[in-house]
Amino acid sequence: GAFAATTGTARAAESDPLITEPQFWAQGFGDGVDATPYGLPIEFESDVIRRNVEWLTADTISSINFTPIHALDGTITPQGCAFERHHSGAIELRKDDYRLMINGLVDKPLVFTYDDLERFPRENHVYFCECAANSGMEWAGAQLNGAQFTHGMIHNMEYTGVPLKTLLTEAGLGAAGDLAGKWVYVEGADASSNGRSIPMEKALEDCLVAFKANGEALRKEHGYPVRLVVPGWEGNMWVKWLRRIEVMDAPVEAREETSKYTDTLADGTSRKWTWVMDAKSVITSPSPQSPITHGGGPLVISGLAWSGHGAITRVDVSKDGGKTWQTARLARPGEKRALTRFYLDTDWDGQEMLLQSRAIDDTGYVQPTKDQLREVRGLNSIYHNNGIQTWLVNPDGKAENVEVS
Amino acid sequence: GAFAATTGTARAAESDPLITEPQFWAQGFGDGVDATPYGLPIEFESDVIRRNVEWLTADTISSINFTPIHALDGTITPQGCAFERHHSGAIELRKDDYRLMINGLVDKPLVFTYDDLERFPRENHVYFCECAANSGMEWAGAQLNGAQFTHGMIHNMEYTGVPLKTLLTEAGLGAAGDLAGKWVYVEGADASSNGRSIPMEKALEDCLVAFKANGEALRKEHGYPVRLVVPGWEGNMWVKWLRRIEVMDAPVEAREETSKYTDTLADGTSRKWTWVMDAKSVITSPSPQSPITHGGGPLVISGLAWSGHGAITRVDVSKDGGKTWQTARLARPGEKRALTRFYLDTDWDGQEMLLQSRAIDDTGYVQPTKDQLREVRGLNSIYHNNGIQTWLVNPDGKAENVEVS
Amino acid sequence: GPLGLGRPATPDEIAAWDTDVRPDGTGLPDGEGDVWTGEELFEANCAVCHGDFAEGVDNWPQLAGGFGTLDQDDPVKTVGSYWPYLSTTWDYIYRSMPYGNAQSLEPVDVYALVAYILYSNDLVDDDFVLSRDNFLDVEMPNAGGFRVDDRAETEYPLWRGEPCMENCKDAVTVTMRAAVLDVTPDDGAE
Amino acid sequence: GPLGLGRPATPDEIAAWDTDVRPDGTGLPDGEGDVWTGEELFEANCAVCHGDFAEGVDNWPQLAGGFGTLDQDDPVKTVGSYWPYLSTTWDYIYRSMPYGNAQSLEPVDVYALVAYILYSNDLVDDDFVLSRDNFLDVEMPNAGGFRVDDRAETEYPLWRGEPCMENCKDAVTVTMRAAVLDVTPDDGAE
Ligand code: HEC
Ligand code: HEC
Ligand SMILES: [Ca+2]
Ligand SMILES: [Ca+2]
Ligand SMILES: [Ca+2]
Ligand SMILES: [Ca+2]
Ligand SMILES: [Ca+2]
Ligand SMILES: [Ca+2]
Ligand SMILES: [Co+2]
Ligand SMILES: [Co+2]
Repeated sequence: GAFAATTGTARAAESDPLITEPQFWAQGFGDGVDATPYGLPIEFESDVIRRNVEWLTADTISSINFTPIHALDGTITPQGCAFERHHSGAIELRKDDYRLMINGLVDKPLVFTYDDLERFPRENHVYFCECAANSGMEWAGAQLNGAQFTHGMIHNMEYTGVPLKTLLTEAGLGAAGDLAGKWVYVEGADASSNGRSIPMEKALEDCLVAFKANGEALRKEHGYPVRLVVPGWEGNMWVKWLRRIEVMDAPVEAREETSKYTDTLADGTSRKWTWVMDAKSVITSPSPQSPITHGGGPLVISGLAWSGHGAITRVDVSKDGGKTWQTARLARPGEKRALTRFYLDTDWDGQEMLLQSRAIDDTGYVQPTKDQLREVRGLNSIYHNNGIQTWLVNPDGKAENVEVS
Repeated sequence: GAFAATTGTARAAESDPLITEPQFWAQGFGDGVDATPYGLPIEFESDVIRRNVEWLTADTISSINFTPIHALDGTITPQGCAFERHHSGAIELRKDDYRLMINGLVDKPLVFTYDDLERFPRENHVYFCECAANSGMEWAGAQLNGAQFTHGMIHNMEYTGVPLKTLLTEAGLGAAGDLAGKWVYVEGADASSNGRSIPMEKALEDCLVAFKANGEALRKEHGYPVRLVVPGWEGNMWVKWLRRIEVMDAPVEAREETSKYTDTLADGTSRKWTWVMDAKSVITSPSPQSPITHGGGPLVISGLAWSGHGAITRVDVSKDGGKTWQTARLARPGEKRALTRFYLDTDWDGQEMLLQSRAIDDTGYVQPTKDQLREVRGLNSIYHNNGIQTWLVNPDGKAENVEVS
Repeated sequence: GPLGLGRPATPDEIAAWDTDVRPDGTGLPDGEGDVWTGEELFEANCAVCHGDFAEGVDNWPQLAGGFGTLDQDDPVKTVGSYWPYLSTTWDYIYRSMPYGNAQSLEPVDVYALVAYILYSNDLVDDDFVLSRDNFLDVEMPNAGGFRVDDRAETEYPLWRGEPCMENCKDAVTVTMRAAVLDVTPDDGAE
Repeated sequence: GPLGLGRPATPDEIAAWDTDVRPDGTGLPDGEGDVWTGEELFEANCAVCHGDFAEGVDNWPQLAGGFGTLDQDDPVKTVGSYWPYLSTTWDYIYRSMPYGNAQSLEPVDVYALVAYILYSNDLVDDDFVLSRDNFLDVEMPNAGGFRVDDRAETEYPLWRGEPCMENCKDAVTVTMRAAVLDVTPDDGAE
């Protein structure tokens, strides 16, 4: 596993043959520039992949997999390992076969081809996309042993696309009259057709009809050729293979916004329209899949923080399960509705640690503990578990997903 | 080719069967979440790949390929299609086999394992990396017919790594005495071992010993597991598979800084130590590989601008070969030594255009014309051709690499 | 529009894609379907996953029952026990089911299937015939069970405020461990 | 160091990797090599690419000749015509050649090969023996041909200043077209 492969061995006082003896890679040829017209990660990184959890769903077609966040750094998520959530599998839809309809309360119902979309003024933005069910398996307590599984339903990409507002304006919103209380319903071209209702205010604020991510075309599994980007709001609303946009005077209350993506409280009543992803963070390393292999001494604690409300302004880290906290270093100032990387450069005494991180955003929201959330919501909410995560790090450097008092 | 594949066909007044008839992707299953643990672009994007130009080099081992910038948007370059330049091929070097030596005028010569590097405080930065030979085939005139070939020796990634300064400080710079006039020599672990000398001032300013790019491990072809990042300076200095750093009181004047990467002027004398990449820009679409397929009307002109001196503050676009200019829209404010995406949202009258772009950076440097450069340097400089590029766009939307009076 | 891009959608095109059905019945097409027709259709097309009585097979969704469980551990959320609007069932089946051959049912089939699922949930009698006319008469038991997101009132004030940095707790003990549960895929964890 | 990371490099390790040779001869190891030994080595290990007389084969680098071409069209840049320091030849051959089996030559081989390449360039006689002692005596013809980057003085002032936006030229004509040349790989362009 990754453990063995990253363990250095050059501690000896005698000379290291890797240095004193000529190595074949320092003498012979490597691959030429025609070897990989489109490249993949090197074979030694073959464990840095999306993983699914078989017992979570009845099959892999309507299912989820997880970004290997424990092995990533920085903030951009490569498309190749960015988590997937499908309700009827990732479909193959050619640009030539792509059509986007805008209808409903618009002046002129329109159909766009893919090429049409590329003729509208474009924008570029980096946003995180988090599934509302991220960490959902942890409501009843520590369950999955790895940041990939507890927090990996998230990715962060630079999108290029056309503001939804621009397309709505092209169809004309005059017919909608007073825009207060109006809705935009969006649905996909796949067989699940995953429809969601979005309040007009959000649709006009920052939603993006995106066709590129991290510079290149969206991947098949992320909605090629066109997906909706709904910054800061739950991933289910980021409709993939976007095929229709309808302006309405009420929400559809589709299956994905009634049966699913509603949050049941302890008394059996449920919250609906819980769209925003509250501020959250997780330490990605050390973590169960990314143990400390070097013993005591200098240690970089690294993690991610994000908020659907705005920018991360501060992240605190605790090594003792929340008794005391230190403010971590943000790699770059938090950006609105995008992942922020934090680091705590510390000196490990080799003793047990109970690692936690706590995100704070520019609305003053402080990431709560899991118990604080449970106090309000009970154990059955499924979605929106943004409670503080704890990793128990043993003196041998191994880490485990635990909960603390 | 990409041309046919992106041409929309839904202009007819009658109903489109792609909408009125159920399509198989709207009924059956797509791929499940176990299909691609690490994904690749969809098959329809198979032309968005690195390409090499066979006649440029004797073989593909010491050679170059080109980023398909004509097909990308935004600013991040996916690693999979980011250009490669090797002098002895892309080697396979395990993290376990990786060693980094710091020696020379340091207090204590040190050897680091890969794991050691991950224990130093890290930084994240987005930087462009441009080969000094980018556009080098165009000195004598318009030659290669595509932005990928004329300007594709560039990529732009979010790097995670340890400042070179931190590692030098760990070895101790006391022994170097006065740091003015001191140099840092860096070399790689591959068979070419590509050594370059970097002035101490730059080494301490912003050089990064990087191990991740765009969130994940560097790809083999970009120096896995560790490369040097020398922001704003020519790509040849960004030593891959970095194995040794020596502090010196003079430059090595190695082959890559004497025989190569020196710029010969018309009188036969040459410039050396031409490290900074001056401000430059190119329109990526429309361009020869990315023609206009939709006829007259709304047209997005899209391109990239960058400067090794600092941030791009403005880009102008001309449609008439430089007679008149309009200031383009920057997708996001220019970042220091990183690619900036610009757009000109325009209305095409369907007539011939001579498209040009002109970058301006925060030092006030204005990208010159090719003729202005030739006036100073002649035709034999090979490197650092940052002259203004012209695309001739015909009424049929096809574009060609040309030069104008 | 301002840029003149796109082309007008034809009525046929809109009819083909604009199939959403809303809580007030907007979008329901003509037609009707009875419980027994629904049962036959369900057995043929749905029961392999959802069970003959919509009780669910293995890990596939259960569509009936679960009444009274919403405030219990592991609530059973079905069309009967949880879904607030009947329109959602109609809309979802018409657009997404049967799984593997979606968007293949006729409106009359969907009326019948919805009638059968209501019957499986003891919400209608076996002679029930569903149509646009009586659609809103069906009472959904959990219709009143939802409230609009109130985190801004019920939670945010609680979490805001200067967070504690020192002496935040007296003691910390581990109360639960994922390793004990051992449900993590093996390749993923060390 | 401040963090105590890494371990001391041993003298053997430094010796193994610290092989760079600088213009003043710093880094040159013991040993010597003569032109005729060099010729034999060159024929056996180098000539297949660089030619028997270092004149280059096909697209592989030419190492000799090219004198007087630096101010001509397509200058021929060789060790003789272009390289300012002899140290670079030593350093590069020792670290990077022969291509495909680099870092395999002994210092004495490199002395001999460099002597032969100098001879091929008519820079030394056929009885020449290269060693650390006479290394700096070899005069490299283009040693004075380089100046440090002067763009800041010779170019930047020219390009700076408010750029022209209107009526910047009277007429524009196309002076050169890539399609005429037709050297672009086919797959890449439409
Ligand atoms: C091959 C298995 C399969 C068949 C056959 C099938 N379904 Fe489903 N059904 C599913 C799956 C899987 C889901 C959940 C899909 C998802 O979550 O994306 C589902 C969901 C549903 C739901 C929503 C359940 C909920 O709680 O949200 C309804 C209602 C439904 N199916 C009805 C039907 C009907 C009616 C038929 C037949 C016409 C049918 N299904 C055929 C597998 C099947
Ligand atoms: C299989 C082909 C091959 C063989 C054999 C070979 N070389 Fe080379 N040589 C090359 C290539 C290719 C380059 C340029 C490499 C690059 O640019 O990265 C080169 C570059 C050089 C250069 C620098 C040329 C310049 O203008 O920068 C020298 C000097 C040289 N070789 C000497 C030698 C000697 C001495 C030997 C034998 C000991 C040798 N070569 C064997 C292919 C070869
Ligand atoms: Ca291999
Ligand atoms: Ca296929
Ligand atoms: Ca509708
Ligand atoms: Ca309860
Ligand atoms: Ca040295
Ligand atoms: Ca001349
Ligand atoms: Co929600
Ligand atoms: Co240069």
